[in-house]
Amino acid sequence: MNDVVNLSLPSKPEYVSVARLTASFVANKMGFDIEAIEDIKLAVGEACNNAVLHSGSHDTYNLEFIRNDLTLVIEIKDFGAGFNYNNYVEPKLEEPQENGLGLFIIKSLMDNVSIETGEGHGTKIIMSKIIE
Amino acid sequence: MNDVVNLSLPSKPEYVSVARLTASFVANKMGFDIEAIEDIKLAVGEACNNAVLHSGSHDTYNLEFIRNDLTLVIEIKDFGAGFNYNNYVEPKLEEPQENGLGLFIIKSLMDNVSIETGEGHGTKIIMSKIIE
Amino acid sequence: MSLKLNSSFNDSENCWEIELMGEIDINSKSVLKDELNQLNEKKQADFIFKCENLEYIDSTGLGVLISFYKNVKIGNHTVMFEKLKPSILKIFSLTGLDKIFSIR
Amino acid sequence: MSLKLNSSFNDSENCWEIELMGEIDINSKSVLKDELNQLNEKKQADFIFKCENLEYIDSTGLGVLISFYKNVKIGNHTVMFEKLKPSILKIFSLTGLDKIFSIR
Ligand SMILES: Nc1ncnc2c1ncn2[C@@H]1O[C@H](COP(=O)(O)OP(=O)(O)O)[C@@H](O)[C@H]1O
Ligand SMILES: Nc1ncnc2c1ncn2[C@@H]1O[C@H](COP(=O)(O)OP(=O)(O)O)[C@@H](O)[C@H]1O
Repeated sequence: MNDVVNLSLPSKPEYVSVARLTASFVANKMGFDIEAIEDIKLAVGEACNNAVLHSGSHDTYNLEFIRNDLTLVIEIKDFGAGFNYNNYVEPKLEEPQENGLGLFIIKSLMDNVSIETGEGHGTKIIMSKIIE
Repeated sequence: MNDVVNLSLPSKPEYVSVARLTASFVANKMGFDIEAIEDIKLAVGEACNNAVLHSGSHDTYNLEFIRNDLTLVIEIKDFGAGFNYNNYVEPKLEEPQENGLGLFIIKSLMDNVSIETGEGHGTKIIMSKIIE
Repeated sequence: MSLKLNSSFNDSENCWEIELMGEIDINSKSVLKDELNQLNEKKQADFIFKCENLEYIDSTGLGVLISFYKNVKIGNHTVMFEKLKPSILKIFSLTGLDKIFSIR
Repeated sequence: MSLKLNSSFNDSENCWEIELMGEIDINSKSVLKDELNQLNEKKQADFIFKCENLEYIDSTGLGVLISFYKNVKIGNHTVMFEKLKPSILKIFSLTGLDKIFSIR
């Protein structure tokens, strides 16, 4: 059976590091190398930042870490405003902007990323990484 | 409103340290001093050990950290065998035994401890500590 | 772990030297932002960031650096990063920041 | 953080010296148990635990030490702990272990 760690955090900046610590721990136990652990930590951090900054919900959000033989699947789910993903545009890296790097970083660092969101329906981002 | 952190962990020894890390983090953010943080960490560790070793459940158990102004309340709940708390006897410290120190340590280190358990009904231990 | 900063003005090189230690994230970024704005108001000059003990930076931290860079650029000064850890260098490259900042 | 052990036999003092580093908990206690049993089989002697870098021990770890103590006591040897951190000394006192072990 898969090991599952569930975490629910207040939608506040100061708790995001609990999510990162948990992500590092699980990734480390699974045997990911240091580079991959850093990737996972950052991707989780970015998804949590979005839940805290953009969801518009001041309550809590959830993380689920599913340990699956060679794959780590992580779901981050908030219950906030959601957004229209069709309007999402990738950042132009030649013209650095203060914002808009989060989802790009997540997609670049993880092997598989999917996003379920809709205005008023909250956002769920599912990301996974495979041990090489 | 109170900040609440929820954590659900596989009933396996290797994940207990995630609970301890989370406990340390929350206690530290609340402003407990180093000695109190160590106390809380150990009390949480002992309660998790019991959930893993004695509950007889091989699935998961839950932790809830409730941050309450000057009081940290922590609930650790498993869905296992439970036990008859009326039969519980405190350890005799003059004759050290390999077992039986866990609940004694928890009660010694925390300000308030209550246990809800019954054979076949799982165990919930609620402990709290107040910032001095 | 949170962020620690050590700032000093290097007179001989005429630049600000800032040691970054710990994590720059959604929670600590405003500490960095405030410090940089204060230093830049005190004296406009080049900036050198010493990153040997910088463990983590996320997009909110990069955002602070980018907007600061735009400020400093107006005065025609440079922003330099020293001794970035591999994991952080990777994020600088990924996001194109290695093109706008000097890195050594 | 997990547990690291460094064991060596001190010929001049005729005792085992074991450096304990990290955390002795439900997950790492069997590492300690196996090591102690092996050393004791190799050569019965006094035991000195160097605890400067021991960060954490829980009741399952204390249980290992107590049952080991009973083994060693049979051969009339002593078990000594050096440089315990305050938080760990506190647990030793709380559970009465400071009465059965030598602590310095
Ligand atoms: N969890 C979320 N809830 C609501 N909107 C979101 C969420 N995550 C992302 N978004 C939307 O997608 C945009 C792009 O996100 P991202 O790439 O992470 O960059 P940034 O967070 O810097 O804006 C955000 O500005 C926001 O409008
Ligand atoms: N979560 C639990 N589920 C079932 N039984 C428990 C639980 N916690 C404690 N117990 C019972 O209470 C006893 C005393 O627990 P404790 O004081 O922690 O010492 P130890 O765990 O070393 O036996 C245990 O041996 C067990 O029988």
